[in-house]
Amino acid sequence: MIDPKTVSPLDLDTPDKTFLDANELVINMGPQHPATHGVLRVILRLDGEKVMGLECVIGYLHRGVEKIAENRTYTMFNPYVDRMDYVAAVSNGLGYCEAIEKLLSVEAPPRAQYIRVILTELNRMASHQLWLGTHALDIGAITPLFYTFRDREEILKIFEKYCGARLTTHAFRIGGLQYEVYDGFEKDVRSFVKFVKPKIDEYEELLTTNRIWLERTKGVGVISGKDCIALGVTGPVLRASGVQWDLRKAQPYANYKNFEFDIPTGKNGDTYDRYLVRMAEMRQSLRIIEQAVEGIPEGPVMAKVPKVMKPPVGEVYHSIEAPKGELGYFVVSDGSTQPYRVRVRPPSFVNLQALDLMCRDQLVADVIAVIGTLDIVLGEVDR
Amino acid sequence: MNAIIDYIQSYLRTKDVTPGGDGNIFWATVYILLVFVGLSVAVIAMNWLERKILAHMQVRLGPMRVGPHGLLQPIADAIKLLLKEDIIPAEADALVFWVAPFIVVLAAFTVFVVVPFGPEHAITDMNIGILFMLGVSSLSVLGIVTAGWASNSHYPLIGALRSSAQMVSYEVAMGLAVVSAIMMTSLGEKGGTLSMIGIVESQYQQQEWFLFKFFPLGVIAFGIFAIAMVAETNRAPFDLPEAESELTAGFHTEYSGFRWSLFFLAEYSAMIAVSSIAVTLWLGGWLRPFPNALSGPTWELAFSLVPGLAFVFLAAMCFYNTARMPKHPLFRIQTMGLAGFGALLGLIGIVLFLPGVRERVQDVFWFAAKVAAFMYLYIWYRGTFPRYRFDQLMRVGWKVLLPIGLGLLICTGLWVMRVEVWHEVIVPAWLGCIGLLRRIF
Amino acid sequence: MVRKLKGEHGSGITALTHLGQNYMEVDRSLIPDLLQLLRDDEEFDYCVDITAVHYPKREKPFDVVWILYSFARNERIRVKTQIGEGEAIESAVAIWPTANWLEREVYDMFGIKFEGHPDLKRILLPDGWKGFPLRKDYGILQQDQEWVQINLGIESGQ
Amino acid sequence: MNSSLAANPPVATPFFFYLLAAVMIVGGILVITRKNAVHSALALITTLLAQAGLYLMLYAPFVAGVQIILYAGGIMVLFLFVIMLINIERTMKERQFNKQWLVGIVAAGALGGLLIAAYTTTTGGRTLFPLGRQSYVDGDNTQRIAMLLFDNRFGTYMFAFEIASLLLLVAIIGAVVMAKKRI
Repeated sequence: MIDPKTVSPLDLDTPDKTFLDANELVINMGPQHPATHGVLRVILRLDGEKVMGLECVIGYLHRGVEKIAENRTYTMFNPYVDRMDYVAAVSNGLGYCEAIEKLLSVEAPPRAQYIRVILTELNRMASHQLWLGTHALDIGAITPLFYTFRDREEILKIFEKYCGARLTTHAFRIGGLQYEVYDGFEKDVRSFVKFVKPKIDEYEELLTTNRIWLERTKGVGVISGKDCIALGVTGPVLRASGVQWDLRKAQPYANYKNFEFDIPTGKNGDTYDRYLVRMAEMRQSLRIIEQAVEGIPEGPVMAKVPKVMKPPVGEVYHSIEAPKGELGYFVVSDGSTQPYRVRVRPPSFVNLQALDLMCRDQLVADVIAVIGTLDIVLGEVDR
Repeated sequence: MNAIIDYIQSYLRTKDVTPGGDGNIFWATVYILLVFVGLSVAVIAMNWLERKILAHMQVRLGPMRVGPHGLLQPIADAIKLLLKEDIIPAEADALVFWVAPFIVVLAAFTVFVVVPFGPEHAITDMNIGILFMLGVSSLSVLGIVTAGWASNSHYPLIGALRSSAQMVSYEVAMGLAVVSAIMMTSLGEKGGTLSMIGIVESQYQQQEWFLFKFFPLGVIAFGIFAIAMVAETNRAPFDLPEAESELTAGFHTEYSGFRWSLFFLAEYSAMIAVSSIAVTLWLGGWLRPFPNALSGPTWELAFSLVPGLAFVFLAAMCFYNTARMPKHPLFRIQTMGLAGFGALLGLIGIVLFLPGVRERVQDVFWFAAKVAAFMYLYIWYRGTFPRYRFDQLMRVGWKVLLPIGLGLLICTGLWVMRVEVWHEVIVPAWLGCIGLLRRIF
Repeated sequence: MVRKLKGEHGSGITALTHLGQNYMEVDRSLIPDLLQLLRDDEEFDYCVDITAVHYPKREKPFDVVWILYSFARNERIRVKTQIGEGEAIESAVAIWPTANWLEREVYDMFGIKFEGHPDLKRILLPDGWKGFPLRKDYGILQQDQEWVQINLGIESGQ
Repeated sequence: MNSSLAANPPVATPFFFYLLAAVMIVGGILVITRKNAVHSALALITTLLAQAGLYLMLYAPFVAGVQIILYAGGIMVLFLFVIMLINIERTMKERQFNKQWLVGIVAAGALGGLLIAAYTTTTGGRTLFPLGRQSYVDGDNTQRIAMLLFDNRFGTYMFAFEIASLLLLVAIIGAVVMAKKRI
């Protein structure tokens, strides 16, 4: 860490190393920087423009979510998880609710499961759209941002109509859903799917074959599948490196086993492949939504759970495939109304660890592209 | 007193006063004022148009609140910028910090001294016109470098270094393209010339825009220039010095208020300046379309009516939008403003129809229309392209544009020397060169 | 699998299942070898998470938990061990590089030291912070007043 | 400005000459007296631009244009580049290179004397720089330069010209070799 206060005053006796025979330059990027997606601070060691190594300084957004959990009841903590990955709040809620349901040994009714899947996949879509817009903006294409935000707005409208909130939705409850869906929910979702399909082609038209986009993303931030596994990197980043692994298929939760979809993978593990994988994932999400909206069964949306939840003593680890990777909850219960310990396994936090490896020997401008392609949300990194 | 008035009247009546001619100080002064005012208006209009066009490309509306369809937005911005506190950072080198924006603006405006808006519409005509333009526009680098250095801050410094490296590199390719166009002038009646007016006249005499001359050499030269000029002016996709996601705002990060607006002014007038060079060298400058093929009084009349028609069309669009404004008391002033603006445009259009005016103005109109097309291209690039990385930018400049430019220069030279036998040789050889280059890079 | 491991290591391992999830409670002394073994022989090549739980009333107050996953077997397992206050435990960075930040976070929140960790320092909290917030004796409103006053120039962060 | 002296009597020549000359001298003095290297460079740019103005007054617009492009626009940018990479605060605190001021004054005085002598002395009725020989060939300044360089009738400067460009090439390669440790 470099603290500006500790920089020594001008020393005239030692030779000046800032010119010609300079080997290394240490620069500080962030925490207030337009391309760090929040308050990430990266300390770069440079040789000219080449990155020799970097160190992430995180924690600027630390709110002690895990500590809060120990001081709230199971139900009270539910809205807090939305504030971690705030662009994919629904996924966070799904993971938490399912973890507690497992601890309580209850299962949400099928109708609730279907609606959960629809909302979660819509949220994955929204998260990927936000990623695409900001990532393209970092690389200098300003227009996709507005296209994606226009279409994301439609998703947020559906969320708003369903639960009254757009971003931090608190959509799910332990044991199912609090509310039945509003009239016309299916119609809204169907028309959204119809609306957004050509829009994805539109994004691709702007970027996929754009020469500059290719030059900026191909071969940038390469990471192999082996390195991904060793570093615990999950989600689209892992899949773009050629590992066909998706928790929705590998260890199906909710009722994902009822739906047909593919796991898109890449080959080279570079920024371009990650872009393609996420674009394909958006299409797969639409496929799941289409199937789910056709098959919503009738029935209750809430399982029988006690008003005051006291799960039996024990512990459980439950993870889901969030838009950014494996989102896990490790919950320890001591039989009281409050969780004894909640550990969140945040995908962004673990994925961010790979930044150093991915940026080695790349140029400074690539660091920005790689931060963008990792798709981190600082709320989740710092919790 | 009477003598002076007589002198001025006789001066005004002289027909043979041409730009750069003897004793043309009066008209030069008039044109300096006209160009200065026109350029400021153009920059203001460009500001509004860029925001509007970009917004519509990006499914937004852009400025809508200040005046009808945001027409007064640039004026509001200008007032805001002038009233804003002008901050000079404590650690900055105050003198250099103060001087830098003036260097940039001075360079950007001085270029227009030799821009020919018409055969008689120019401040002056120099026999080294194009050289003067390239030279003076290269001086704006100095302002940018000193601005970045004087801010005494990291991002501006990196932005300034990037900017100057980029401008110096692309100037080379730009120069090569320009030289190939100058070579083409030697086939005109007067022989080779560096004068901006002479270059356009040469295109008229050769009955061909240099864009289509020696196909495909003219197109290639124009292509090189069109790429290099975007890099010269630090615009997307070569806007690395101002790369917002990397360097916040590049060399003018620390500037605010009036001084910042000078950079803004300079950037846009530099864009107009390089577009004028491109228009003059390859697109026939002030020449209307088909000046040779479609000549004769009927065609002359038809083409001279176009400027007026264009303004009337704009006025009609204004009235159409006036009719579409919401019928609500809150919008009354806006609606009236839009109608008034339409009326103003229509009035200009009608004035342009007048016989005395239309002949004099049509040159300027065609020149401005061609430049406007370039301005639209600039905005279009910004809406569609991501940004190049610095090494890629340098590679494009030095390894692609420069070799192509050199080859182009040789080919043009040979062609101009009337080595007609080579006609069958040069084109295949040239295409082969391009193929080879593409293979290598 | 567990039986095989048990055969090799004796009574240090207790295999358990709760709610369909396998975990084993392991003696502190077996830790680095067992983790190495799990990765090399049992193909648990993906370390999902490393965390800890604080039980202040116990003699050895900390549970350190490794959550592992095997791509080949599509299987999860949790390894738990108990360590005492002030005790250090071997780092798993050499086994799974991902352990780097995860262990730093455990150190940050619980004060458990990992031996052999390349750069064990606070990750989420500021470097000079005193106290380990996820311990049960750390109140939810508690903060390092001194740090806040010196570094933020305010009386209190609350 | 495209005809000869006689057809185009100069406008206010003495005034502009003294103005530009004064700017040059002041600029030159500033170059060597400023401690801040960037200020020196800016003063040097002013000097070079004033010099370009003097060329224009001599009806040598081409030389003036080249002066602006090459010196003011090209070389000075490189100067500024290098200056920026050096730690300015450091150079401001260092002593200036003025230990040899005595020798400097003597050399400058001798050079000045030589120049004055060269312009005033006549040998055999001929001055070293005779007046009235501006024009070897017809045509404007640009063409004249080209003719002088390439036409054999006027004694070719071609060889000297090429030698100069070769020297520059050598200098460029040398700079690359010196600056770059690994290529």
